[in-house]
Amino acid sequence: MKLAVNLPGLAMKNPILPASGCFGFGKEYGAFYDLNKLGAITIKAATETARYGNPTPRVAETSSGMLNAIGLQNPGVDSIMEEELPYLANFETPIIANVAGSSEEEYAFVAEKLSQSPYVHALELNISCPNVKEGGIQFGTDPTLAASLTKQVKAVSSLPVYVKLSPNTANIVGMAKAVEEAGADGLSMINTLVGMRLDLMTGKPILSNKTGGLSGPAIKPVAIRMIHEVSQAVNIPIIGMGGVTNAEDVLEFLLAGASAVAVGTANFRNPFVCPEIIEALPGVLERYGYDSIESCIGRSWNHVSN
Amino acid sequence: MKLAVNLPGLAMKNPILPASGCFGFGKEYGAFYDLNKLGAITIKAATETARYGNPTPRVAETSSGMLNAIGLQNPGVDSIMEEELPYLANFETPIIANVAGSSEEEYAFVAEKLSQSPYVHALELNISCPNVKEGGIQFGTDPTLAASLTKQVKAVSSLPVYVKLSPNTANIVGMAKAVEEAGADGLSMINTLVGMRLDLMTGKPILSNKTGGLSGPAIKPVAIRMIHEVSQAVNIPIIGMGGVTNAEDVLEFLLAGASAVAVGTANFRNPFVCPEIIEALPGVLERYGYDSIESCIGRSWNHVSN
Amino acid sequence: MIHQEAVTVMSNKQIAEATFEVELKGACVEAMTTPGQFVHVQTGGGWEHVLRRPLSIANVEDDVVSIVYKVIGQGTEWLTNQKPGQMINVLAPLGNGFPYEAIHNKRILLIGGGVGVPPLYYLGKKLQERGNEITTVLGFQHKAAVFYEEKFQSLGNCYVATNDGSYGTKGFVTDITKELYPNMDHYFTCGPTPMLQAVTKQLPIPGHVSLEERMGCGVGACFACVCKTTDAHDPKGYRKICQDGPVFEANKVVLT
Amino acid sequence: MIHQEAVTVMSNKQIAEATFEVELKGACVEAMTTPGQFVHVQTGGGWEHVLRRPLSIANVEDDVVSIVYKVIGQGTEWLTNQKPGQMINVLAPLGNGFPYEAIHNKRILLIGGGVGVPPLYYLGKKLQERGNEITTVLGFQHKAAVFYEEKFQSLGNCYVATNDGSYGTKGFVTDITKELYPNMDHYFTCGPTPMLQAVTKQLPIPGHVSLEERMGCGVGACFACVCKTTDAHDPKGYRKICQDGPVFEANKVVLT
Ligand SMILES: Cc1cc2nc3c(=O)[nH]c(=O)nc-3n(C[C@H](O)[C@H](O)[C@H](O)COP(=O)(O)OP(=O)(O)OC[C@H]3O[C@@H](n4cnc5c(N)ncnc54)[C@H](O)[C@@H]3O)c2cc1C
Ligand SMILES: Cc1cc2nc3c(=O)[nH]c(=O)nc-3n(C[C@H](O)[C@H](O)[C@H](O)COP(=O)(O)OP(=O)(O)OC[C@H]3O[C@@H](n4cnc5c(N)ncnc54)[C@H](O)[C@@H]3O)c2cc1C
Ligand SMILES: Cc1cc2nc3c(=O)[nH]c(=O)nc-3n(C[C@H](O)[C@H](O)[C@H](O)COP(=O)(O)O)c2cc1C
Ligand SMILES: Cc1cc2nc3c(=O)[nH]c(=O)nc-3n(C[C@H](O)[C@H](O)[C@H](O)COP(=O)(O)O)c2cc1C
Ligand code: FES
Ligand code: FES
Repeated sequence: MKLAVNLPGLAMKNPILPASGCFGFGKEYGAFYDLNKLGAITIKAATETARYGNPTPRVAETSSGMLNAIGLQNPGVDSIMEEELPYLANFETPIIANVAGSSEEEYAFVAEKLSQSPYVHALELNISCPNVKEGGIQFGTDPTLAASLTKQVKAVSSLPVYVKLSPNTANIVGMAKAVEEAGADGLSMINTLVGMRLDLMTGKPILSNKTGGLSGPAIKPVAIRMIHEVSQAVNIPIIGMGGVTNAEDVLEFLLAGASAVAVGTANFRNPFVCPEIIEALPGVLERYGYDSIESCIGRSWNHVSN
Repeated sequence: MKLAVNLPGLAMKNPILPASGCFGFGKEYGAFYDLNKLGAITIKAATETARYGNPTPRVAETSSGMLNAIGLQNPGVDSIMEEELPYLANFETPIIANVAGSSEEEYAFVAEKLSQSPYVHALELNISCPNVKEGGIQFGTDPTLAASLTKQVKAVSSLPVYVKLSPNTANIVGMAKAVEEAGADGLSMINTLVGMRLDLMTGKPILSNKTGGLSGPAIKPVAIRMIHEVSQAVNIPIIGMGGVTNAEDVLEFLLAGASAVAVGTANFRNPFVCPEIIEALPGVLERYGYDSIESCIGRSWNHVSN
Repeated sequence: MIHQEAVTVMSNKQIAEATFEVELKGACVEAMTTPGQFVHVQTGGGWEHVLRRPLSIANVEDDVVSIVYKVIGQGTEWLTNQKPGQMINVLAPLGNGFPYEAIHNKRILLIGGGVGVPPLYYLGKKLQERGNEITTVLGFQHKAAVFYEEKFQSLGNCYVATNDGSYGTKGFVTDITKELYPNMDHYFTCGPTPMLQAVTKQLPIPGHVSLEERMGCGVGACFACVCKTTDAHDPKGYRKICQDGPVFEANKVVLT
Repeated sequence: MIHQEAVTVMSNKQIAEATFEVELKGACVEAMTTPGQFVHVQTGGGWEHVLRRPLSIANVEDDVVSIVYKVIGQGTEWLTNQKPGQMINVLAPLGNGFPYEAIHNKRILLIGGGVGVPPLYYLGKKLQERGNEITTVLGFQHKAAVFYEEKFQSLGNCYVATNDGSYGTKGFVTDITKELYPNMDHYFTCGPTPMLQAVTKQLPIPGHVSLEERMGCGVGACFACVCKTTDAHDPKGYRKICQDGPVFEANKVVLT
């Protein structure tokens, strides 16, 4: 079974990659298994300078999901390039660097820097982080802002740019087309839905940031719907994500129209989830009558007589 | 423990009511328990004439949730008034009639008719049904359309009007304020998120309508977040809903800012869920130190030093 | 009267490929007098599975009901792990069931396919008690999937067809029923929709079909499970499979 | 080396109000040589609970680890239903643990509050083996919540405080430690944050605190569980409780 897929900048030996923010800079899960097994690795968001993020508590569990409000904690782009990326250079797995910021200038600054790293193969523009006061999601819910930001980043970056879309919108297709038009090489979707949980003891939100991003199996139907719609409307590939826990879920994302599939929250429950999915994938594809990744992509709407 | 709450048009002996579309016109669950136990009853959406709805399959399960695309099947407003409402007149429980349509005129027609029924105590404007081609959600994602519709309906209806909001929007507060300004007496929130599930065997969506509305515990954090935000921004009461399964969930909705709490999907897993919640509620309120429903409402942001 | 009850697993064993038979004991079994009715089974702990699973009554002996289920997805997978002594929450009995009470001394053809087979066994027993002559035709994909053949043989003649010919006649149930039906008065059938379509098309004698559809409530409140009626003058134009069915007179509802 | 393993429940019994002790047997227990480390426990079937629950190692005997847990929400509720013979998936051992190896022949004060008590027992055992003199002060809400008092008495003197005075001294652990600390060389404490704040403020002697925070991954990848360092010149300014902790030198991290 041929598992390889080729996306702009990413020659992936299989379509599975960890999602940004759920895999640190690789070291921790590298202690569990050989990171060469992965199709690619998305690292944690980088900003211009170090950020501490939000006060704790930063996570809360919900039914089949979780909320997080990490708030883009990271050591800053320079430190990431010096301290974190060299470890990942030990593997042949392509690296996607997640780019965040509070302003167009900050995004552009970080993107330009990361483009210069020999270890980074593609950028992922995080315009959908719901957990920071400035930037993040405001770019992700306004197509004009998103398109302008994409253009700016494309102008300064030599690497393919994937724009990571927010599901907190009434018109995901409009957003996707706007960033495609602005030059995006691919899309990542979906980021988290904005949610909240209250602590019944105190009556207040559990997260100190009050709201957080909802991820995990709870949001999978929203992700599948959005990818199904967007993949029919754009001509750039999609890295799909949102609630993936097993190889059957991966097939569902491929059928919906994703070309590669990222796993986030599931790493926390099962640190081996990515290699286990990769191992199970050929059998699952076979069981449902597919002989390659390509043959699945977009089958829910493509080449299928309805 | 005083469980009673008073909302426009609704003198409720407790804050618990079934959500529209999940309780038919009451008869089926009336076979399980005495409907007088309920704080109110929301009946299934009514349209001008009978509708068959979407082809089956109409439901699919997801992690801690389900998708539905019933498509507003109903016998039409006249038949509802003649055949269904008289049964409910046997109970002292106030009735909320859910109003749907494909055009402003249809909404107004149905609302005007239902206002004339002696058995109906309030209207719920369903501007958020994701499962019909025309009307429904398009009114629910455009504040101008929603406000205009609310005004029209208020003009022809003598009953309090609750507008049911869709969570498929980037700006729920804007929507809430628009309909409040247009004269809404209350809000119901949230309706379902748009989602999809694919059948791995066929590669196609399980639902014949392709997309469906996501309900159940999976969406509770989204509901809590939206109610928390909206209840601080408007001065009309909120009937909260989305994933409620027990009395603790009810308390969480009250703390978020809801004045009454509706139960939808949970009825399917446990037909006695409403009376069981009502019975458990005083104990749960007491355990967390509350001595009435009123004392909980909006406590997550009100009267709490942060 | 519909009951919600935590019933006790008495046994739960595999009887064919991916097919299990579970025996459940509880007070609500007393009400399960009508074959063709179903049990709406809560699966999973917590609320991860918000929907119940509809499964037919395959047999009743005293206060124990048997259910035969095929492992399809998460819910039936969970069921396989329930051991004797554990409790399962059921809502039952649901639906109308087969109208067998008034049928006496007739020649009856039972036609079942796959997991449509189980409810026909309880029906066959009830019909036999009423002096009817029972002939059964069962269709399965292949030999490993066959179950309950001997049980039906104890009621009368039983023919089996498998798609690949690995057991019994190669082909479909209709390859067998085409020879049998001229000597029959009435048929009852349950199975996959294509089979029901073929059967109802083939057989000119009176019959009843039992339908399947994805369900929400199971009790008639959510309108998830409707099917259209064939009669253009029917005032409603539809029926709820969970409440008005799952059994309908053949050719009165549209099979899709 | 962190292991993921399905370990076997040996026993699981209530030892105080809403408080249970579970014994788990598995190969990974061999690696649990450091008190203060924790076990990240998968709860629930399926994926309804996407997060594991961090629970401290309370004791190790051969290849059996004991964990004492208080029933708080869904996960710990689920744990109470796991019977001997059932398997539980754990990720362990996690965190740094208490630095006990180099401590010999000292006068040690252990201060535990509520479910912060368990890890101190395993620590006390290890410290006693190294010739240290152990004094323990435990704080609980009221009498019904008290556990492990005799276990600590077997290590040395053990004092108990309850908030309402229903057992031992009425008040807080600090009401007891204020008398004891002048004769102590080092303290180790684990419990609710207000207690840790009071203890670290009160005691001028060297000490270590074990912190709690809501966790995601438990292994340092998600940044859910950070705390700030007190040293303004610390290059990072923060520590991850799951990976760099949960044990820190007293006054080196900000308690919030
Ligand atoms: C009236 C009736 C009687 C039935 N009797 C039997 C029986 O006796 N034995 C048996 O093996 N099967 C029977 N079925 C089919 C059975 O309900 C499904 O196979 C089962 O629900 C699948 O559940 P799952 O959790 O394993 O599958 P999943 O795919 O994980 O289920 C997800 C959801 O889809 C629903 N679903 C999936 N497939 C079907 C289906 N074919 N029909 C209805 N709902 C489905 C489930 O109920 C659940 O809500 C019957 C169905 C109906 C409507
Ligand atoms: C390093 C460490 C060691 C711990 N050791 C013990 C111990 O030995 N015994 C014990 O009883 N408790 C201990 N706790 C607290 C324990 O983790 C929580 O009480 C438990 O996770 C609650 O889970 P639940 O499912 O019952 O509650 P729920 O509220 O349903 O849990 C929902 C989510 O919140 C998290 N959560 C809730 N309360 C806490 C809390 N106080 N701390 C961290 N996460 C929380 C859960 O882990 C879960 O992710 C420890 C916590 C940490 C961080
Ligand atoms: C703890 C946590 C941290 C995250 N951090 C980031 C981030 O830094 N940048 C980003 O683009 N997405 C981030 N995400 C979103 C994920 O990459 C992913 O889009 C989302 O969680 C949905 O996938 P999942 O359901 O598999 O987790 C984060 C998610 C979680 C749970
Ligand atoms: C099967 C089904 C049918 C529904 N039909 C309607 C409807 O007719 N009108 C409406 O306003 N909402 C309808 N809803 C939405 C519910 O009233 C409710 O807003 C939503 O399901 C969230 O609540 P829950 O998670 O408790 O189900 C329907 C929901 C379901 C599951
Ligand atoms: S399943 Fe709800 S009406 Fe049939
Ligand atoms: S819990 Fe993930 S970094 Fe500590």
